Amino acid sequence: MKWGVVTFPGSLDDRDMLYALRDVMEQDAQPLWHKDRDLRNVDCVVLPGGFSYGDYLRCGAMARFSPIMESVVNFARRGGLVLGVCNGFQILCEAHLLPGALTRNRSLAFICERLTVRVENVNTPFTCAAQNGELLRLPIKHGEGLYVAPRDELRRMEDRGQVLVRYVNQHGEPSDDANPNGSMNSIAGVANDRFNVFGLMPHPEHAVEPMLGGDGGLRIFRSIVQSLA
Amino acid sequence: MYITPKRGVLDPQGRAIEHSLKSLGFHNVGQVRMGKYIELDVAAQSAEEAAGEVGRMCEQLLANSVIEDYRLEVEGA
Amino acid sequence: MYITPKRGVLDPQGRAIEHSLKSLGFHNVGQVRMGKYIELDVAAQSAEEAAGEVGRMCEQLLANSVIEDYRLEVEGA
Amino acid sequence: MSEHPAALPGEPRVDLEQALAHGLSEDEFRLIERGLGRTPTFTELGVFSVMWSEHCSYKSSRRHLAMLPNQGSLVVGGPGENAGALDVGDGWLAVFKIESHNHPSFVEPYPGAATGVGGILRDIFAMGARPVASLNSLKFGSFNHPRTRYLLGGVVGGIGGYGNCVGVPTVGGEVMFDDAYNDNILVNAFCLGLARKGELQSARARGVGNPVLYVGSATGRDGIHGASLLASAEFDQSSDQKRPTVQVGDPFTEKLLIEACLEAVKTGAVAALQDMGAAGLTSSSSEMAARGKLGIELNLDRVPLREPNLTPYEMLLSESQERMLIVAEKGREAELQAVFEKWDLHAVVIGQITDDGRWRVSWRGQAVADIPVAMLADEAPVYERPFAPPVRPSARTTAVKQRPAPAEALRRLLDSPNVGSRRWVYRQYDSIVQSNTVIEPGSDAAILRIKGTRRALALAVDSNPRACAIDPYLGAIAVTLEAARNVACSGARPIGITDCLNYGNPERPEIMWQFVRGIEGIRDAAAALDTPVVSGNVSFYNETQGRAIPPTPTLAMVGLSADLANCRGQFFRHPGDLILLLRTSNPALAASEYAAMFGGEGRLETIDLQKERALIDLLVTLAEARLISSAHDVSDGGLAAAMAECCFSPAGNLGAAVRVSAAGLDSAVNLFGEGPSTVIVSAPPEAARAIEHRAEGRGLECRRVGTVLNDPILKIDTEIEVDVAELRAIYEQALPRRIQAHG
Ligand SMILES: Nc1ncnc2c1ncn2[C@@H]1O[C@H](COP(=O)(O)OP(=O)(O)O)[C@@H](O)[C@H]1O
Ligand SMILES: [Mg+2]
Repeated sequence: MKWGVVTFPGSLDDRDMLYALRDVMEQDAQPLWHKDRDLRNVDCVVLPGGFSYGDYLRCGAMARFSPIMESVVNFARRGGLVLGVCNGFQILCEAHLLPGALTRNRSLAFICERLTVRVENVNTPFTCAAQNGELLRLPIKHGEGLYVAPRDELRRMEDRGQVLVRYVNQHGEPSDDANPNGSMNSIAGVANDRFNVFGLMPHPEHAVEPMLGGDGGLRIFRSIVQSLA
Repeated sequence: MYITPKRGVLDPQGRAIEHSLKSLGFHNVGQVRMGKYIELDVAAQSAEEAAGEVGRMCEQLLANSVIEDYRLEVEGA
Repeated sequence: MYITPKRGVLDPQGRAIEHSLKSLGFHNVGQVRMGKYIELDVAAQSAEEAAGEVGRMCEQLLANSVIEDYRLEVEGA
Repeated sequence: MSEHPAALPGEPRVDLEQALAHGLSEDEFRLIERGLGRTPTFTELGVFSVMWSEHCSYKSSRRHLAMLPNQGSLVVGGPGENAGALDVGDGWLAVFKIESHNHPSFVEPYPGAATGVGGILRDIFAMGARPVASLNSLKFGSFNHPRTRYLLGGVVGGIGGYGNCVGVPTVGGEVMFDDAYNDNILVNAFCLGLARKGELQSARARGVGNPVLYVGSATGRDGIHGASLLASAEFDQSSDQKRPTVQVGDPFTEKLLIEACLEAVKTGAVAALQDMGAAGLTSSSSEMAARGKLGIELNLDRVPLREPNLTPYEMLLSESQERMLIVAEKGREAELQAVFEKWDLHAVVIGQITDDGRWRVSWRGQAVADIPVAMLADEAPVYERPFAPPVRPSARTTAVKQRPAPAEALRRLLDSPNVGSRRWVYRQYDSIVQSNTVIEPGSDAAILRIKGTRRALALAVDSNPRACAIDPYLGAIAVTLEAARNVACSGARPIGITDCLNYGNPERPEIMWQFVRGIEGIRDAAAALDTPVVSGNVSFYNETQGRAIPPTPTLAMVGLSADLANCRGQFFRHPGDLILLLRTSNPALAASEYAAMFGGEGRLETIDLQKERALIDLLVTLAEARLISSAHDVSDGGLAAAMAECCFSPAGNLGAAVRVSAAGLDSAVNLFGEGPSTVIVSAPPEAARAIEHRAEGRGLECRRVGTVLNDPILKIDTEIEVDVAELRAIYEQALPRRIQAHG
């Protein structure tokens, strides 16, 4: 399969994503540039973390309008796989490819730390290599990761299993203490209702080598590979 | 133009400000809400035209309707 | 209350928004400045008293006089 | 353009009074007149006043800085360029520097600290190196001071706000709180970058006729060195509009600038590259020309402006952020402009390199400055300021208060804002972006791998103002050694230093004496360790109302490990491991946190540099032989606090049972004293003999003192037996509980 990683002005984890995919996962992955429209026949588009356009208005608000996003939206409508991490998640929400929005952490501070998420639904291309309820150690690093969605929408999402990962404590249960940013329902990542677009705040690309704090992120990349095999 | 968090959406910044003000001794403050204020010049024939234009900017870019409300004010130049 | 960057102080937010609007095809926008908008309830006898109180809040906490200007508007309730 | 520059309409008259108002002395003003053979114009006067300021010219410190050793087999570039560079093997160079942003951060903590980070990054990528790690050293007043929380929040927010947004991980630093910094905080920012060998970019202009490109943000009236000018009524005629303003950072633009500059350097079309730091356009252009012994010509009409109607004076002195100057290879400017356009940045030809050794500036068809380059960049007066020890040494001896029992003292120390966990701070920093951070903040030193190799770099930054206040010479040695030990405990060999020297007013002989003694200390320690000082920064005038900060040299040490797998953190790892103590001399209560809290006397032990060197060597060898599981340097809070820290493993609490009492050594001194050097090592029992053997071979004391326990209990001698979870809770809460204390 082929991966494409988009670089927006202000993307930061684009190089790390390429490193994780190419050097660790030994995948065919190539950079995509925000001013281009050509997705180069990739099978999965990744929107990486960072501060696109400085995130000066709202996170992800401006990136959504870059030329490449037009192609990404069409690609997603045709069922193509799109993964958004951190700022990428924010962009996907702004582009209405995912429901809800991400707002300022309830502590108002940027938070960088490793924590645990629980996989909530393994019947998706992004989680099929994981066990149901599996706990993954992943790092977060963001200032605006508080997930919100209208109540009724949220209920529908929960019913359909669109919440793919949730912040949990050491016993594997969601709790206020284990919720780093105040997200509704401890949501760490959600998929759209067709399950071909997935956004999450934790960074799987920063959890691919035991030496660098663990490899829980491999589950997600392997799922994608497996689903396309 | 004023962009404010929708009612019902958590406004941690507003809450933090309220808290700080109270601890500074301003006991008569009630709820604080914090939003954005954007000032821009638009070349337009009329106030209506300008408002329409800015409305479109808000819908498209400046405000996110999931979490924010907006309100416009136009001043002639 | 409106808090805006002082004239002459770099306003990267405003600049970025301007840039985005233009690239969205809003060619008639001029300079954009972005600031904060804070809405708060104050229990006070009169509009003057409320304004005075909020002015003090601005000086002490809400605005940073080195880089920001502020402006108040009072509405009776 | 051969005519002399003339006064511009409306410009103030230039005379001695005006020169004094610009902070120049009478002698300096006469020197300028003599050098030019005429009276400078107002614009030129402004230019001289910044270029000859202490900040730009190092006029008080230059002579003494020459004492610092800056040569070594790994040194590739040193003082003179924007940052120092060391060869770290496998074709890589480490480029690093530290710089102060004290005053701006005190006035405006968020933008002040943020622009400090931005500035040091530009020094690094100006060398063609990609910035890969930031560290910082912060000094605040005590929590009793009303502004401390505000300053702490603003500074940490600013460092994170900028660093997180440019994608350079902040991997370490230090924070201290002390009354001595109530009115003058310190914010020192360090950055390290990596460049390929042979691709180091110079800031030395070359090629007569080569075009000069201005790249990055547009110029505004930021930070124009105004204080003195505001006093000039004439200048202030158009009032508000001309007020010098605080610099605000724009990290998004900086990120684009990093990518664009590194891409530009790769084209080979860049002859010289320099950041516009203090005195922006003026210093960057004149320094580049001076290094190349050439001249330069600038046309201000082409400078991108953020607001209309800037005067030449303002354009030349503006300190707007996120700007760089490039000397391009003739004919290749379009190639460079295309790169900057790709990143949506300005890139404008504003001048060219000349052969006449003059710095010439024109505006609206008129000459506004014409000065010999050398006069600006190299010929600022150099002062031999008088120095003398103070009549009465300023040792801060505090009366001994009621001393708590050891277990209670340990709890109180772990609760001290100077000992407790720094997590509240570093949690706000992205420490993992770029995928190189092997040891994250929270251990003695940060470890970064160099991708594609087995190599790793260790980074630590340290200072010890309390020791420096008692003895500026021994204190500076202690600081250098501590930084080296922190690196060596992590398993890397210390290879180079950058230093930030924060002192008071150098015109006072006792301050100058502190400064000179500090440099002598660093010199002697650096020589003993074989670690050259390849870059640095001096910050004088850190005083308010005649009260100077304690002498605060801040040292950043870079270490190198040939094999990442040898690197270690400070935390115990395996229950059953033996715990050993390596010691070069007895600790002392002088300058300790214990003495600051409970009183104590004030003399530092002398330091045996050969022994200290032997300890560093031993630590590196032990790591290379993979004999040890962990190593932790004893510093703030002494041995007991360090032992507790070893138990606070990120993977979960462990315990320890040790007997550390030593004959003839008071137990409080032993448990809570500080000073070179004690290191706590843990190792599998079967390695103990080999460790002792190597220590003996170097004449170092090595004692088996106990074992690592699975049970989270800390037992020290018969005096301390406490639950590690309790200690850890105290340690973790030390900062948060104070910060939250008042909203
Ligand atoms: N300002 C800071 N920024 C980032 N990390 C910090 C900062 N201050 C301290 N740290 C980290 O916290 C840990 C403890 O710091 P410190 O007590 O000064 O260490 P030591 O005494 O071993 O030199 C170190 O890992 C250090 O890098
Ligand atoms: Mg240490």
